[in-house]
Amino acid sequence: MNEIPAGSTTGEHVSLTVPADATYLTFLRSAVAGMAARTEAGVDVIEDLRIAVDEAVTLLLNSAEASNAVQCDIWLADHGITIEVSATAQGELPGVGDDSYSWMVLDAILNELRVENRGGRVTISMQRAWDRGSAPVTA
Amino acid sequence: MNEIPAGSTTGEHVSLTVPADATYLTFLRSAVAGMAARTEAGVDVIEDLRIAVDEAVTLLLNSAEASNAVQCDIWLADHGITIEVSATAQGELPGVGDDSYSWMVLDAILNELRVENRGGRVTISMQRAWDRGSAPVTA
Amino acid sequence: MDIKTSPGNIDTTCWVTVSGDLDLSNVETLNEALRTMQDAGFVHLVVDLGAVAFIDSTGFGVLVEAMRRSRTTGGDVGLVVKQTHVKRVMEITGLDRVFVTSDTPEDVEAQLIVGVQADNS
Amino acid sequence: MDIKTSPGNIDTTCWVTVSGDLDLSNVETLNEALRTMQDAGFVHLVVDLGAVAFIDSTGFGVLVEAMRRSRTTGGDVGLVVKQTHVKRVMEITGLDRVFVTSDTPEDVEAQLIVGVQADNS
Ligand SMILES: Nc1ncnc2c1ncn2[C@@H]1O[C@H](COP(=O)(O)OP(=O)(O)O)[C@@H](O)[C@H]1O
Ligand SMILES: Nc1ncnc2c1ncn2[C@@H]1O[C@H](COP(=O)(O)OP(=O)(O)O)[C@@H](O)[C@H]1O
Repeated sequence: MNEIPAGSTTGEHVSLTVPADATYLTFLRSAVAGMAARTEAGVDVIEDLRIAVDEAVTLLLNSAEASNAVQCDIWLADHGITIEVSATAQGELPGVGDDSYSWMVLDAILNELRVENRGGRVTISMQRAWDRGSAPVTA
Repeated sequence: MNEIPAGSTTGEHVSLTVPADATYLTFLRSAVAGMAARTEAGVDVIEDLRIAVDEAVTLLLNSAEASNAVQCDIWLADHGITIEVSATAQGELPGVGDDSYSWMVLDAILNELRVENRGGRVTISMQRAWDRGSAPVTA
Repeated sequence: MDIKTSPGNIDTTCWVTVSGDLDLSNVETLNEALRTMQDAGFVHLVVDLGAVAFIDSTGFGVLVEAMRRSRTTGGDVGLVVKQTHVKRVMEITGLDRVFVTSDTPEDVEAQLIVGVQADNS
Repeated sequence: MDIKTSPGNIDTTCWVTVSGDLDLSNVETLNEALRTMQDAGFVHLVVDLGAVAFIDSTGFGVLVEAMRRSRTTGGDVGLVVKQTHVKRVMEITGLDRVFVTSDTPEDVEAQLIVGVQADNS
């Protein structure tokens, strides 16, 4: 297995801001899949990342103000991808860190998963490495 | 022909920041096409917008610093779309406003086309309406 | 997302074929389609996810709700599942032990009719 | 983008079939492929754009350069064009009057061999 893809994508960063509207989930899933396709990630990993951004943004949308925007940042690294999604949320984010099904899925498919709430702005940070088995590496 | 699409997309805004790298042209074309597909724009208009963002960003890339980022903003309005692409450019942007083929194409397929250079940051603003013939409405 | 409904092999059963992407933006449409079929008297629903390109936990949430409604009337909801990534989400959430599943609607319907219960242990 | 080359019906002619997206990120690959065929002695090039999903003025720039090189040796470059949006860009830039075009490679090759010139007036 190659250590680094032929055209190294290390350090590439893309940032997307979209309306806090569920009809933009497709847009974000496609963007994340498009970014992952630039790397050595296999189809299974790309599929997992599609689910990851979707579940995370769905959590944000459940409490984001409708007038708001969701930001999605994607960084490509040597052996993995980092995705950060954030929005201004109203109160606590339901389903985060608890035993919600969204969280269960996120926790299973990612290597790292973190939530931060700074002054009402909630950020979900996710990391996934390429070279791991189907069971997650415990963070 | 419908005046406003069923689910009005008026005022929706998406912002994308990508590396100043030609391998991101596909990403931007897909993003613009995806946005346009949310509206009542027909396939011909969507195809024109794909070309528009590609030609405009190609102009920017010809003089953008490689370390830089290209920003692409897309606004949906009742009867059209506005796309703005910008980057920090080195010196004058070659091919802008002159008789380059890129410019010729942009000028023909858009309703409005403007270039601004503010302190080394070049912005190309483009507008396209849905309801027009194949000949451009003179701006 | 596209939803098609057709009568099953026996008249208490309905097949619901879903295709495309299923997420927060359109789960309510699926929810209403399933409710409509249940209100029309169909005891068993065979939901065919074989042509679904994407489904997340919000999508499964609607299927779980429909399953609960059907079970209160002695019926059930079974799923046609083919894609590895759909199976994967079901395994992670434990849904593979909640739903009767198979890779053809005929087979799911047969299991529902004879009253096979998913292994809920 | 994918490029395939194959010999034409006569031995001074080569067919170059391009598919996928053609833009600033990969025009140089096409440029090299066309140069290689010209260096190998092919006088006429039939470039088949029928399966191209996207092409912009950077892509056409490379085809214009190739056409200039071929014409200096008494040859020419002809294009197979089918898609409306490709024709549209050619009309806007006037390229439809520069290149011999048709919707089959056989027809483009036949025109190149008998020395048909595009209407350059
Ligand atoms: N939205 C969902 N996404 C994924 N799995 C779900 C969802 N809703 C319910 N489930 C799964 O269905 C199982 C059965 O649901 P239910 O009978 O309601 O059990 P519980 O009493 O644990 O909620 C749950 O244990 C869970 O694994
Ligand atoms: N990159 C390009 N994109 C579109 N059209 C082009 C491009 N390069 C050249 N052309 C077209 O090809 C025509 C012929 O090219 P050329 O023989 O070089 O003419 P000119 O002397 O006007 O440059 C030009 O008039 C122009 O219409």
